[in-house]
Amino acid sequence: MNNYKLITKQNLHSFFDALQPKNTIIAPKEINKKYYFKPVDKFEDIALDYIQTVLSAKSVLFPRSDTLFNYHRADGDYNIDEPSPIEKNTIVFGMKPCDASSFVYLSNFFLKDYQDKNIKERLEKLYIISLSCKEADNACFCTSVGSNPASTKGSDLNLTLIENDTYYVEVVTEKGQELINYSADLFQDTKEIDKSKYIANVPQKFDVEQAKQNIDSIFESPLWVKDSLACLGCGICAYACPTCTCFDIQDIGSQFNGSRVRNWDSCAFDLFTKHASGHNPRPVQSQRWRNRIKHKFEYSVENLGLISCVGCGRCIRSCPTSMNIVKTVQIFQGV
Amino acid sequence: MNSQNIYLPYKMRIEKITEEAPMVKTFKLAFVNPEDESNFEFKTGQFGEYSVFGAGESTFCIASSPTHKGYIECTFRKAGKVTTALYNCEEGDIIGFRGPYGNNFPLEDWEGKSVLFIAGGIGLPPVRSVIWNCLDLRDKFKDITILYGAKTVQDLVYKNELEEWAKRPDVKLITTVDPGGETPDWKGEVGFVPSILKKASPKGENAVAIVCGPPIMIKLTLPILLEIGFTEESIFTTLENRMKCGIGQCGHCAVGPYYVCKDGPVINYADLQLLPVEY
Amino acid sequence: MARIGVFICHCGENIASTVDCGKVAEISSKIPGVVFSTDYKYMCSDPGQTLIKDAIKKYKLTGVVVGACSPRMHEPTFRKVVASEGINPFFCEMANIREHCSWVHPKGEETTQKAADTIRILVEKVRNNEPLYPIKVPVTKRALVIGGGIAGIQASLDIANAGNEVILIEKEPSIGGHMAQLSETFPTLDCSQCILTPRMVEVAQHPNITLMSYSEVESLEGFIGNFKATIRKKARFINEELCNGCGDCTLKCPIKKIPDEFNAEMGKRPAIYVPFPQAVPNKPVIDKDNCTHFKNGKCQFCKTNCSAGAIDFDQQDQLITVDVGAIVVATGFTIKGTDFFPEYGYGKYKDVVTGLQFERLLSSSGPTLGEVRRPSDGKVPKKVVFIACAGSRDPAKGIEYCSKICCMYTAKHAMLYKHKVPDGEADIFYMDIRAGGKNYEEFVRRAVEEDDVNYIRGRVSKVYEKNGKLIVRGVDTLLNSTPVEIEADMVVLATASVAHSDAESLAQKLHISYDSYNFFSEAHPKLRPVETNTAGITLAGACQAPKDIPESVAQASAAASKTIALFSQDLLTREPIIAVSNKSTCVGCFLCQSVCPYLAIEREEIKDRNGNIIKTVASINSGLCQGCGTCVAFCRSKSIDLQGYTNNQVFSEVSALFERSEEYV
Amino acid sequence: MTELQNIAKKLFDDGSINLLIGYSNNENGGTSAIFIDNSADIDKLIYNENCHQNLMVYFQKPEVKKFGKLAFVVSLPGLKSVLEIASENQIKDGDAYFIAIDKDGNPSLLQDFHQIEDFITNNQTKPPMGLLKLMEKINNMTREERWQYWTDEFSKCIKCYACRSVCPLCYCTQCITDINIPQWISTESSPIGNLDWHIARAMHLAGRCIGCGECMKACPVDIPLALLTANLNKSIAIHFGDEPGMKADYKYPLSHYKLEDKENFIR
Repeated sequence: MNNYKLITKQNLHSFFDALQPKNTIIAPKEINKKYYFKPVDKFEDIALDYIQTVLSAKSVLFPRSDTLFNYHRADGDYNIDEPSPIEKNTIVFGMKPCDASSFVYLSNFFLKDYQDKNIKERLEKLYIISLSCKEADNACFCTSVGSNPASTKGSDLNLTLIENDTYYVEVVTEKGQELINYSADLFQDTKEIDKSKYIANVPQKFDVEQAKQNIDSIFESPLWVKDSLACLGCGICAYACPTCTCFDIQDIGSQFNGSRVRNWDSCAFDLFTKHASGHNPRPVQSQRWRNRIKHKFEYSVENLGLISCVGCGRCIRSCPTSMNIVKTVQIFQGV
Repeated sequence: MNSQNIYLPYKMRIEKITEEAPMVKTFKLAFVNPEDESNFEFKTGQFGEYSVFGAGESTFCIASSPTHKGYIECTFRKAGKVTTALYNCEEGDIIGFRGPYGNNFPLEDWEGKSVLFIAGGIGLPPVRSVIWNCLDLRDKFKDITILYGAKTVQDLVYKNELEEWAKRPDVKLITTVDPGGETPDWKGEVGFVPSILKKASPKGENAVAIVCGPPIMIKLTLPILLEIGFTEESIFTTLENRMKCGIGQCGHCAVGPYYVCKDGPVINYADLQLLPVEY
Repeated sequence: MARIGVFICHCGENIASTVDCGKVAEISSKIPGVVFSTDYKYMCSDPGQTLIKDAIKKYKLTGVVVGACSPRMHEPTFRKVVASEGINPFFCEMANIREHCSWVHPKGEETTQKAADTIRILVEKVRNNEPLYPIKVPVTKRALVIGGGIAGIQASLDIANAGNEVILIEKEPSIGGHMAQLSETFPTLDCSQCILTPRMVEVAQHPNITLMSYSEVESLEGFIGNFKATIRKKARFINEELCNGCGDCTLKCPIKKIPDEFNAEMGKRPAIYVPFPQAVPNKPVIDKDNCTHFKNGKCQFCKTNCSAGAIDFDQQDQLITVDVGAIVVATGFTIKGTDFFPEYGYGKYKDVVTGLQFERLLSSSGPTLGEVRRPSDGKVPKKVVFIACAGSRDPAKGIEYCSKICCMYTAKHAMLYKHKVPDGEADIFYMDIRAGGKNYEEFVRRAVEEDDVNYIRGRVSKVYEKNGKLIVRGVDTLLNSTPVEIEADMVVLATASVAHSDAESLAQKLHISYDSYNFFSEAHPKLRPVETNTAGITLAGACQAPKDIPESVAQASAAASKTIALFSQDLLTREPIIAVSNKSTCVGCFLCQSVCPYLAIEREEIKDRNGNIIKTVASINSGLCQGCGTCVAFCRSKSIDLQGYTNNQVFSEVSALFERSEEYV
Repeated sequence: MTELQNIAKKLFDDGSINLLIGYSNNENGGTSAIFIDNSADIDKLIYNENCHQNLMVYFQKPEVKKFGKLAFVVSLPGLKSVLEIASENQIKDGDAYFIAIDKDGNPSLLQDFHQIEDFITNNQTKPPMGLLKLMEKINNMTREERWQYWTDEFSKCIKCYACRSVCPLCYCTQCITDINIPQWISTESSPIGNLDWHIARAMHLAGRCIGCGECMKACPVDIPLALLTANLNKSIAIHFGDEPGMKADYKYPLSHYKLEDKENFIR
């Protein structure tokens, strides 16, 4: 249903002002030269020229700690209440195309067999305005996983800065049109434009089909150990990743009052698979690193038909020991 | 709200607590809300998430048979935070349960065959559900043999039921304890499960075997089963990876692309060999 | 399955007058897991105990919480009750709702609520308790007695007479202690040496006693029943085997003017000496610091004159390690030194002396052979002023306690002086007269009434010299605080009794606690007055606090009886409240080892099947561990737990406290 | 071949080591750890001012330990962590070789703790000015301001535990966060749950932290974690006059009693 529009930077400001009162707007914000998604209420607070945020925007759908229900003990019985549904719509403003595409994966994953209520409610009220990349860095590799810096996949609206402080707007979905309708007169109709000259050049670093095949075939290899010696098993890569979905379920509170909460977890943690008996199916870090890589490129394809990596490069940028998923894939491509 | 919160547990009242062995208890659980009970259905081999409010959830199988309506039973060993909290529960307390999850034993496929159950220690509870299911549909199966072993006499679970099965003419029950675990009045076998199996050597033709117990027992039992005529497809076990959600999302139980909670826990030996060794 | 019974004791009116016991029982009945709850007037009484036993049977209880007094008193009582019904005694907990509630709070709802909360957290603990079993350790039936004064002598003899081996060590060359220095003893005025020396000889001759004089404790490790003590036997430069005690060496020594410690420096001694004629062992010792041989290597008079050939200048200190099962600490006391009384002129005026020095002047074995002569000119003093509480009971001097023996010995001194110098005058400045012992008050009265000793109630502010006389300036508080000045020929100070200067380091070596005055601390001031907090170590005599002879002897016998009782068992039963380490999670940082006050943490190597060391972990010696829990607090990986007070048990108590639901109000 | 590479080569050639952990340039223009198990890869070994990671963290990693004899390229903070873990019985003299890099970037081979102690004494540096300034700023705050400051900082935490993973002194095989009987540290990332963790972390490092700053560099949300431990170290130094990472037989001040310790607060 793509239709194409233009909006000036000034009008974008007005568009924001039109959206802001009725919606919760999450946008990248600069804090000490790093970028984080934060709720914003002023257009000026939004960072429009950034390469990547430290953490992805997945938490708008799948928060770090998500309350599943609250319980309260009374007369030996328990009352169970579900958290009240969110009222406002949430708009993520200025997310990068790679992140936007992660929402395609996330919604597929969480709604495939069992409809996760929390996620479904949030998804229904979620609007994504993505911003094509003017710049990229060494860690970016969206083009290697079937995407590009101006992809509209997963977006409701996509903005690409063209010339004269003007944004080329692609209305990708009905939801996108809904947003336009807040203040349609700020937009000007146009024809389809070739965005390629306005966007960053992200060189392709590996062939994803080839990579998948290589990774598929190798389970036992000394390369897994060699490649992961530096990995310390912290959870940054999974926590920063827009498509990592592993979680833990815990009760917070006492036997009288409390909540059952879903917390992020990471398959890099050594206790992730450990049984109560003490047996651990993945006792060493190389096995956990292998699981992560194979999950991204092999297992999720088998289960959902989708690669669970969008090439945002966050895991590479944030790894304290410079572990590099691209390098790993390249190593196996070279096998 | 059009979608249901899959994490909301059924409230279950603990009707009866049986101390089976040191640190092992069986709970008989009844639904607090009658409509939950009428909506609830499960098949043998499936499991659930049992929870103590304030302590969290823990995964184990439903140890009763679907043919026994109106309640479910579970048997667990006190090990972690949740099982300790469960262990401390009283009759009449309310706990949470969600499920059933996972696949089940393909009982329909076994009709007309002999069934051999092999269990070790706390591996009997999942098998017990199948045993009762088969016994309640006794006519559909040929010979039913149960081989159950534990470290010591004290560690044998379901002692009353073992007596009951021993008395039944249509069941062959062999119980064994590890050398040194016997008491002066112990009348069963003494020895490890694999060697007792070899000694008994039930026929593997037109038969299925269900094996559940500690990994080492399973490892040593399989070659003997193959030796006495069972095929890889006719040997079933149930996997016990760490699980959190029960619905194939949290990632804990993943063995390669396979989710034990969704694609398992019941698996035959042929399929098991296709999985990466991460269970 | 936890089925807990709650029993609330009224303690007569003690608890019931402040706490609504019935209500506490009622609130407790609502706690999950509590199947029976009641209150009763005296739970510790026979009917009270029966009530608990009956409830255990009737309700098939698995745990019991008694809300009553301090567990220090009745925990053993109730644990026995529970055990008699076949429940592990560690499933019985006591909530102290008397000391913690009724005695410290006014009557009211809040106090009742606090009592209910206290019960509730202990119910939570019982739910998390585990069965525990007593620990058995063997006993070495040999005692170490440290200090050979009257207390050490008495304790040694009592223990040895019961058939046990004793090692008695004394840091001075001879046993005897302060009592050997005394002339007569109050209140009977019998000769101190006459009653003491037979005991000293008995020690020397006792087949069960090994006497090690001139020896000190170097270090101690181990635990009750199983101590290992290292003793430094200081070189006395005499071969004790060869020495026959003839004394020739001491006579030939050319150095003769060393102040004599035994005579409180009122007399002189040679560099090789026997402290006093009745010394046990009767073997000399060379004072290395003052001996010419050791100073310049020239003199050998003693050696050449020793017919037994016993002088050995090359002798070295020896370190001897002994295994002992129990230790009696009887190291005694000392008195405050010269620098302590500038205002009394002590050290400045020769005729201002301490009580102990005066004691030597009175003694027939003393430097004046029992005649009272003043140190300055040897004249018989005609007027002697005694000052009691010289230092003691004086917060300004930092000693707030009463030295206890001074009132009595000052009365004795004045009395003996009057006996020896009938025309002399004895004045005593005192604060109070503390004569609370058998026949003590009578003794003081005798001094006043029969021997005409003049008691002046008041403090002395200053002693100074004027025209060759000592002027004692004080006040008489019984005469409207009239200032008084007395001209005296001699002044005797009843100086404060204090702990030895090395008491602190000895306490640290022995791992026993001590108070702010460095006196050793007893385990309980009333109920365990001879034990220390370290099991197997008892106290006797003035090392614990100032004491007179009868008290020291009584305590010595008490310490001996504790030791004998300990030795009457072949195996010791200990409460299992000890730390245990989790060897699978321990990473072996040994922080626990550095903080353990009982040296109970050992290193254990974990090896694989081929004998290669995988890691070294902390392992706790169940005999040494006293269950203090310090290691638990320090362990970062939480690999140590204190049995009976595990992290989880304490945590569950604290959590229970914070989650008071409206159900429990 | 650089001097560093020469030293490394010699260690391989004479069979002293099976694995050398050092730095190399990475794909993204930075440096990262390199694990060299044969002398052929030695030409990748580099050292420059960008090589900050404290490689001693790998000493406890099971898959690294498996190699056998190890050598580490270490600068001052790394060497301090060697002594600190030595004082905590995690490494013994002779367990590994250390190629120490001095202030000017020159390498030298240190073989025993004594040499390391001397090296550290001769190569002392001051903590970075930025850290000192921030510490001063925070110490000048009122209690309330300080509380607010740290509450704000901790609220950013996502509990990825990278601060723990990169710390060479966080070597417990069972971290306090991994224990749930009792649940010491609440599992969720919430203001209170985060505070639980950071207080436990800081206290577990008090008087032990050797100030490499890895925790702070690893933190994806830029919590100035090193400040907490630096300030705790400072307090301990004021009261007990000791500094971690200077001696292999360091007596941890909070667990060792010394006669000169102030104890007026006890009596």
